[in-house]
Amino acid sequence: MSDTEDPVERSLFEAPPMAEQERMIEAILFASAEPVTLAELASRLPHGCDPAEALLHLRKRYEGRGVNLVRVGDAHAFRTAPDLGHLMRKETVETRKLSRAAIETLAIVAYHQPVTRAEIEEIRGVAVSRGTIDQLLEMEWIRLGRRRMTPGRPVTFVVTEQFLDHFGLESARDLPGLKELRAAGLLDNRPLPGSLQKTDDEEETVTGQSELFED
Amino acid sequence: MSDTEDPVERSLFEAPPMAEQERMIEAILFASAEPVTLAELASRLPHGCDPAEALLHLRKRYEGRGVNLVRVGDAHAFRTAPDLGHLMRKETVETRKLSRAAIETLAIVAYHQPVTRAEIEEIRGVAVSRGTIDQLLEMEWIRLGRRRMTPGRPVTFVVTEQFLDHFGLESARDLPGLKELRAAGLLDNRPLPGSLQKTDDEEETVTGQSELFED
Amino acid sequence: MSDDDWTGEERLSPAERVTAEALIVDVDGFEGPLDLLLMLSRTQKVDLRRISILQLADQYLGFVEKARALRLELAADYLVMAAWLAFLKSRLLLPPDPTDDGPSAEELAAHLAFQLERLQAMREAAARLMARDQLGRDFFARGLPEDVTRHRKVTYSATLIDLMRAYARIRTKDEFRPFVMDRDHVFTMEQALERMRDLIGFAGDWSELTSFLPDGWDSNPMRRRSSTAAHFAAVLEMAKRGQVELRQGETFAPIQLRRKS
Repeated sequence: MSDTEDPVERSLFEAPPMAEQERMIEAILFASAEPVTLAELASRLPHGCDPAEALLHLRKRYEGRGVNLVRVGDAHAFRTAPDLGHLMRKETVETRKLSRAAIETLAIVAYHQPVTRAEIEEIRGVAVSRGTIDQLLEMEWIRLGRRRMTPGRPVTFVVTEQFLDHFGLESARDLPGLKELRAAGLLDNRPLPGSLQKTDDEEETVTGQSELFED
Repeated sequence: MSDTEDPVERSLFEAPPMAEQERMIEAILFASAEPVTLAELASRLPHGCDPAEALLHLRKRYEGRGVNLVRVGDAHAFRTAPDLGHLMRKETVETRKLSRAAIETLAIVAYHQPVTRAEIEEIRGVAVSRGTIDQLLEMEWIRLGRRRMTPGRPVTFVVTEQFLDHFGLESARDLPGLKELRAAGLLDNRPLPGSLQKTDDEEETVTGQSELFED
Repeated sequence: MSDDDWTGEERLSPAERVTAEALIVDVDGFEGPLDLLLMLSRTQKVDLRRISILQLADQYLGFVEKARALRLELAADYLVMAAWLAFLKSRLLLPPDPTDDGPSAEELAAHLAFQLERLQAMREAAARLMARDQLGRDFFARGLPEDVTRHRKVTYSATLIDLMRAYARIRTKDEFRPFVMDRDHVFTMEQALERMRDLIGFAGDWSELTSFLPDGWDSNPMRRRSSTAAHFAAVLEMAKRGQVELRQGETFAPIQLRRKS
């Protein structure tokens, strides 16, 4: 690598001025794919250079800059200043509305957990697509619970801590029942007076699920 | 491009001081091997920053250093000083050797852009092989430009930002000898007298090379 | 290649000999007739703008002759150029024909000179371009780029209210289902699906949907309707899954199905 091994050449060529040595090291460290050791620097610089001293100057020059000269083991490299690390992350935030299928599925899991896919479909009265379940799993709002001890041992779904966090709930049991939903005016389709009894029954079913909650 | 359009927002968030903006840009450009556009910089800096001005300061700061701030089209990048290339033998990447046909085709695209294949062939007096164009496209030194609004709507070729980056050009206007060639009429598309393609070509002569440069 | 072909060589200048050899040794090395013309034009040792097209035409035709004598195969475009140059040469030598309204011989010659000059200019531009400092050879990009990590954060706008509304919607829908209280006379699609799943294994041939209805569900009209509807929905679902094939001769004709092989 070095072309100045020869003692005759050594005396013939004087080492470049320190400012120039600094420039050279700056370029080498910049272009190198790995941190560069002092020995490697010495071998790549013209004969008579003092890379250790040039490094000191260079380090000082980059103090407080957007990039710093850092030591990595016994090698040297440029690195982004630690306080600017956030600039290296590009965050794009997208807000999407959860689809109706997803929110309904999520609601059923929350109120009926642990619940199987077949049960979700029965309650919704429509098939639940794999994609909907996957989306909720990926968002970490639902997760797999214990397998149901029935033939076929179907998997069950339960809501997660993240779900509770997101919706500001202590536990899924805190979800209001139907009666409360109605009292809060969340049920626009008020049932006929005659069927009120029925509603309570259903609510029973809901609260009845609570024994099955996994906590 | 700028995110400081809104006077209300401008007053709400104060931009970091210029020295800090400079540091941030320094960090972003150092971290990237590819040139970063002004728009990209603006989107990554805090609200209210003026990357164009910060770049001016930064460019000055790196003048004469081992690493320089260079402009490539709309983008900016740090590159090692050309006079220090000999120190970087280790980093040198062997580029595929281009054929004479490829080099000439590249030059014709650069100086005559946007240029159709037929025009390249007319200038070289020989058919351009598919492979030559493909090779240049693959290297991302040329790309497709707008279709020419002449019968058949032929595709045109223009050089890319990678081309400018590779040859250290700020823009296609900085191609060596461009002005002289234009003054000498050597970039004109002069048709063979009495030839049938006269009308199309005349139209091209009118629009001319310089106006069609895409920048 | 006989020795005779080389005897004339003594009369050529060194430059001409070089081009002659270039032609003879490597006629394929020329990138077309224009390239050959450019090469030949250099032997005139004048600025391309003052080149004698007449002389150039002679040189070109001479070379084509020579190539023929050497039985070198020249591509068609070289011969087309030769023919065109022969035509141009005759036009340049003859007095202009006043009845000809096409371009003059001088215009054609000037155009050829322009083409040569332009090609030459592009060659020089290409050489200057390649002589520039190049990225990765003379100057370098950051060797250790720190990749920007891209986080795409997707937030969903679902609120607790949305969740509760959704649940309420589902539950109240149940409340209004007229058959809920009358399960005795309702055959559900799930039940039908389960039955069909077992039965379809035997239905290799087309058979009518009604033949699959369960015993005891055909007397009461309500039960018949319910089981028919449930089974119809079930086979539609199975057809969707690709388990059965359905057909119907015409509107209101019996629906037939068979297992899909």
